[in-house]
Amino acid sequence: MRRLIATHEAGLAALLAALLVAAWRTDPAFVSWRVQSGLLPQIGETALLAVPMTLIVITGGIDLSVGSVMALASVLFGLGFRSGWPVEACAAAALAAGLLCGALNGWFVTRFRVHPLIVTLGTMSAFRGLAEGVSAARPVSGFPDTFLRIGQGWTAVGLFAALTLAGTAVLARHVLGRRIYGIGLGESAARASGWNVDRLKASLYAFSGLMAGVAGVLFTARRNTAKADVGAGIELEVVTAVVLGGTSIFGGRGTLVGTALGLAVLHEVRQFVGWRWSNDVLNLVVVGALLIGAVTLNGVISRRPAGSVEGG
Amino acid sequence: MAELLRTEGLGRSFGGVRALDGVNLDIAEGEVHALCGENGAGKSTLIRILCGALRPSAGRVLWLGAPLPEGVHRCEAAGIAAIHQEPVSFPDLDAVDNVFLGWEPRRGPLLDRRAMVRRTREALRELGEDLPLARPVGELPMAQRQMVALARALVRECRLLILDEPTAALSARETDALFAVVRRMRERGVSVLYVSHRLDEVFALADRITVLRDGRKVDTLPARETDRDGLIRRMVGREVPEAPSTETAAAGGPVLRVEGLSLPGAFEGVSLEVRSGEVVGLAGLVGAGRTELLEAIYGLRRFREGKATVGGRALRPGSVPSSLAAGVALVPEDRHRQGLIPSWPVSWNVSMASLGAVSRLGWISPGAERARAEAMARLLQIKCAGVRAPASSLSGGNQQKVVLAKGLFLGPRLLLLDEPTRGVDVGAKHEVHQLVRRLAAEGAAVLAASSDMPELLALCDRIVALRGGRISGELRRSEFSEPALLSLILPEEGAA
Amino acid sequence: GGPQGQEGSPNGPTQGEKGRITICLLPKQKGIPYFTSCAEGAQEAAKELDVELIYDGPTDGSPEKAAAMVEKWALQGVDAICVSPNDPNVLAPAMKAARQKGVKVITWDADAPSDAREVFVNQATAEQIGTALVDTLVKDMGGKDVKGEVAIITATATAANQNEWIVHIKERLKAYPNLRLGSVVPSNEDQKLAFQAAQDLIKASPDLKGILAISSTAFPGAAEGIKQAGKAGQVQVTGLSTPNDMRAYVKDGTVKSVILWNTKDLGYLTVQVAAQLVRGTFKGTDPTVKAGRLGEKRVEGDNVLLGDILVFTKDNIDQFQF
Amino acid sequence: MRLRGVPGPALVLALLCALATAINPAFLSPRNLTDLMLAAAPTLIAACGLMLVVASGEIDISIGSLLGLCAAVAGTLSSPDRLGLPPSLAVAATLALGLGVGLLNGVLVSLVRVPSIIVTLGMLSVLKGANELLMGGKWITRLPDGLRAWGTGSVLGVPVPIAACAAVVALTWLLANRTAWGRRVFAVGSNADSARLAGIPVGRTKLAAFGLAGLLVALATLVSVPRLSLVDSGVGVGFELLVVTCVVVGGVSIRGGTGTILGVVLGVLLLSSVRTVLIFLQLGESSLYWERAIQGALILAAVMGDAAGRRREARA
Ligand SMILES: Nc1ncnc2c1ncn2[C@@H]1O[C@H](COP(=O)(O)OP(=O)(O)OP(=O)(O)O)[C@@H](O)[C@H]1O
Ligand SMILES: Nc1ncnc2c1ncn2[C@@H]1O[C@H](COP(=O)(O)OP(=O)(O)OP(=O)(O)O)[C@@H](O)[C@H]1O
Ligand SMILES: [Mg+2]
Ligand SMILES: [Mg+2]
Repeated sequence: MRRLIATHEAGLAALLAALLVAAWRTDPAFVSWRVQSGLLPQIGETALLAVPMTLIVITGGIDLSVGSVMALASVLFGLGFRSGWPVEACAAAALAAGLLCGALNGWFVTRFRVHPLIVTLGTMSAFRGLAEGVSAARPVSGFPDTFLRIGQGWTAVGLFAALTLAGTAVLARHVLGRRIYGIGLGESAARASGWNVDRLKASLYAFSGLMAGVAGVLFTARRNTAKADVGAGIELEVVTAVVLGGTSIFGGRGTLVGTALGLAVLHEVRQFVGWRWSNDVLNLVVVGALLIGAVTLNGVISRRPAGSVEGG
Repeated sequence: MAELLRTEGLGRSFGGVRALDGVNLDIAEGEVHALCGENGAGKSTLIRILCGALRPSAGRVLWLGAPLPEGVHRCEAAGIAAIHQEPVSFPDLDAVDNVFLGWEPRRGPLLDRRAMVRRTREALRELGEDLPLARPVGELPMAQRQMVALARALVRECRLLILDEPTAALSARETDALFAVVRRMRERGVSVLYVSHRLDEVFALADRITVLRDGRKVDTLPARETDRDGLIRRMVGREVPEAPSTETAAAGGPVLRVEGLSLPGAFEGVSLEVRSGEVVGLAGLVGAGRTELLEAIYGLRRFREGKATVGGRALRPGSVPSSLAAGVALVPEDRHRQGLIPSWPVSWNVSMASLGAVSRLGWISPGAERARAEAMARLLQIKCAGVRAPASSLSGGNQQKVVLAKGLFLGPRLLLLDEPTRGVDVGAKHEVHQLVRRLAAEGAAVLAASSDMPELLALCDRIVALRGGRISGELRRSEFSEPALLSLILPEEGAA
Repeated sequence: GGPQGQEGSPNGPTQGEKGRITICLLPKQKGIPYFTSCAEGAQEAAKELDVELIYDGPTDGSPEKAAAMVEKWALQGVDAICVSPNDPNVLAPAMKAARQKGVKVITWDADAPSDAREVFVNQATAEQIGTALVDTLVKDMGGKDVKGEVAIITATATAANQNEWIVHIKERLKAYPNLRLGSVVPSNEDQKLAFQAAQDLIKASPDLKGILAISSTAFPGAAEGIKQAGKAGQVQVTGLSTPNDMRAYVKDGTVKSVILWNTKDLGYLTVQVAAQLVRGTFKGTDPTVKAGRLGEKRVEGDNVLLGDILVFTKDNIDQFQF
Repeated sequence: MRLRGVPGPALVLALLCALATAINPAFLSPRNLTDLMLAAAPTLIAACGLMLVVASGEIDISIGSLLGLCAAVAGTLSSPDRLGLPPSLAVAATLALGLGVGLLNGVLVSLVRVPSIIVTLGMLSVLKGANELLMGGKWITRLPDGLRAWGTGSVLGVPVPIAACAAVVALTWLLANRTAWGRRVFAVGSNADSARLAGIPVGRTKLAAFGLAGLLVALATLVSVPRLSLVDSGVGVGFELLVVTCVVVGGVSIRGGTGTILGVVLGVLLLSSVRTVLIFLQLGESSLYWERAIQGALILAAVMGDAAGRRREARA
């Protein structure tokens, strides 16, 4: 099992390398530090959200509400700013809101035992609607430069790197990691082993909400605007990166290193297609085909033994 | 008698493991042929080949003299019906669908639903079972699910019925009904291939017995020509003492005290006590509420009324952590859902319930984990390709031992056992019993539910019987006898 | 395809021949006829001026993706970027950054803060549009004296442009005290929802006399809704759309007027202005700009003015093919 | 358990309708009810197909883009401004396209063994790209009458979309409950390993479910898009989320194995009447900003109500 995961990650790394070499052959400017570092912040929020999403997907769940939580956090930040709060207070309010939304997801999932896909499909509408409602869909901007600077640079990417390192250690060696995998593979067995499954799951959703709050604030800083349509559709992008990184959508399998590679491949492919062909339509096709292709190839290479449970 | 089926040099390996090796077997028309062997001997593998679910890597199967067609469907059409060790079961579908899926009777393009219901009801009646046909079978207790699976084989016109440990989840009454059915089928000329670790069943039913050991056939012999000891000798290759000579340790202070515990729909006003050093059995028919009582004590279910204390600490209803903290461990009934994570290594499974013992500040030490798992595997004689092999690659009985190891790992104060030796072979069963006794001798309290009456009688110091969710009586060791126990667990009118 | 400019061609902009300038034209949303017809005009100008034109934008109208494209073009070192910002606040930082890299940045179709661009190629202000919408609807409904309710079907609740128009629509409605603004319903850029919303609005309020369908998907949807409800002539609808997309409804009488400007000319003018800014033949401060076949165009402050808002009716619609 | 997905949505739907009728009696007018059904018909047709896919333990989220592509193909083939082929040909091509894409999804899922959420997530994006390329930045503004009849015509006095929807619902019920294949779909979703042991061809069963789902999306296109005369490239965006939401609110277990047509019908009716109800409540301008919040709250209420009810039932 271990070996299969490693195969997937090695495959992704090879794909990434091949891609960069091909890009360098056609247009060396693209692989230059100047361009790459200029483009990197664009994947920041997605990367940040991919960390909790990986953990949640490993437990067999999913959180589709992250984009909407981002919007709500962003809007609350903006409203606070408009009513004259200091930036720190606005940020605290936004993060608290994110945490609260995540906790609410966790509560619904564990208290009612409803599948997270359904819960977060509902809260995806509800949170975004809340953001639209409280802001009356009006954007707020004109934030101080000191705040905007947080968003321009590397905050999100740096935070992602730190979380990935810590998370990888936890998944590999810590009791929490063991439990995250175990819940994804057999929730009943996990419960019967005395694990507090509900508390761990609820914490992961809360963590996801918190990160969505952080992403909402960072996005607000990067784009100098707080509004209710922030993060629309980002949940699909995050899920794409996570499954591209080899995390099993049925739970129980996946790593954060894989997710990081998945994010890198997604980002570079998209940027390179945009760079070379300037065609957003082409990007749709390429990214979709990449997702199917990479996972298909992985499936063919690491063919599961016939008769094994497919999950679902 | 004419020959129905014969295998020639049948072999099958999984990776490096030789599960079957050059097995020659023949089954005659209208005989009950028993297949015996230790856990992992290759019985289930042989059966899966015979019903087309698995391809042999060597040898061939002849059906009425011609090669057996490939695929489950064709084998079924040829007249082979099988109940697997993990029986075919669609938990979300009702009993009728479960019985007929895969070979549904039709009227035109549509299902003949009326015929399906009628024939399901008939088959279940023949098995002496009356269960709600419209309920999803996942909501039924294990034993009833097993009966549905049996019905699935019965309603079919088959010439060979294969039963892989059909009674492992059944209690006395269902077992009797099943035997009656098997005998009736034999009279009709149907052959039966029967796998069981309960040797008394084998002698009660079988005409001939084939013994497998380590994937090879040891012998095929008429049941009349051997006895229990002879059979065991062939299976194990050594002598196994009859019943464990349990020297009842002096019971200490009470560990578990349950007062007036109730869970509506499962059990009512249950009060009992288990002392340190004592092994208490929990007897009852299917649905008597044994599993639910154990799960309630463990915290998997929230009891409504009453009180349960372990070592003086009151257990919080519905809280596993609170029970764990009090030193309770459970070996659950449904090993695939609750007991194991099949794709995980044996070592990870063994340490699942006690990660604290192999970690510091939450960081797991792989070395310590493996070492302790290896010690457990040796202790319980778990047959596996090392503790890093996934649990799913073990035979059914060995998987059960892994579940036991998991429960024993921490040395609990109170050990709750639910069908502890389901699918475990005689030799290993003896080991398990001794282990449980040793644990008790070291001061633990044990509460064990089992449908295997001889097991309860051999293992326990005291047996509490449940009938319809209420305690119907209690037997001390001096009062132990099968009739006495039966009269406590069977419905009152039937006990006469 | 022809009007799409250089998009899809394997010649990346950085491979452009030396001396030939590269202009990027960013619509709010790629793939909708309004911007496609702008791009046709832009392509015409690009050919005349021998510049390389890149026409690309987000297919879903997301301003974040648009900002990412501006950032990318700035890194590629193109000569000029013409932006139609779907959300000026989101695009402004990227546009400013591009200007700092020496790229000429102008806005067209919709404006951004003045420090984010050199000039704005202005077809009409939000106020002009809001006023024209209300005035035209009132005229179509039968004049000032008509009493009743007016509803709005907009794009999405968060659409920046539409929200600004709604402010001016409300402002202008004050001039007609007999009219009351009823519901404002989003159509989420889905024609079917606009269709359904129009029908629901008609049934829910017997007093409804007019609908302003202020997005290019909402307008035909609402028109079809009115038509199928059998209310053509009783409930009026107007909005902004290209003549091609609304011709059928204008001809069958469901819609009396369609409001727009000449989109081809808008694209043409934008590329003219951008190219001349790069070549230095036009400074943002000049009072006029020579714009090829359009002749001299007035510059007011830093706004290059296209001209008047057009109202297409049964009588004139066939003169416009875009 | 049997009534999973029915009580919650039914209750919320009844409350909504009562509220709308109390404030504005026109809500219950036959005309409005017909319009409601017309609006719900395409969603319900697609939801029937998706229900079977989900019951088989898989998911299909490519249906939004598939709807868009089907619309583009039907329009491109039949519009007098484009190819101008006979409408019947366009109809056949559209149905073939839907079936083909569905089968392609099915092959990737059941033969190549890629998880369906990934296949269809990728397909969502690929088909959307294909749609944009086919449309070429311009909309199709004229559809021939032969095609429009699918949306606006009627058979025996019943509008075509409603008739088609009723037929699909009835057939799906029959298929799901009274045919061997239908029961096998549920069996495969309930326990794929057991299904293999029972000799059920798991892959082929799923493949057929995907094919049927694709075909029904094409049918949904045919009865929805020609109701309007214009095909734009935004057709179908977000449709997949709507249909998935309807199906899960209607109690079809996302893990496979369970689901009832009645629940799905109620889920679709609930989700597709929310907007209309909000408009009838005449909340004025503010409803614009709160609409989505109310929708989300209603979805949660329906699902949680259902879950709470199920727990109470399980306890009893
Ligand atoms: N899918 C598999 N992969 C690897 N090894 C397997 C697999 N299935 C069976 N085996 C191995 O084959 C051997 C025989 O297993 P089998 O299940 O036939 O035993 P059994 O006689 O039925 O035992 P039990 O009484 O415990 O059910 C065991 O050693 C088991 O580990
Ligand atoms: N006749 C019956 N019909 C339907 N459900 C039943 C019936 N009897 C019991 N049940 C339910 O089946 C479940 C199983 O009961 P439980 O497992 O506690 O019994 P048990 O005594 O442990 O039997 P076993 O362990 O032998 O299966 C309970 O939820 C009970 O409500
Ligand atoms: Mg076996
Ligand atoms: Mg039990």
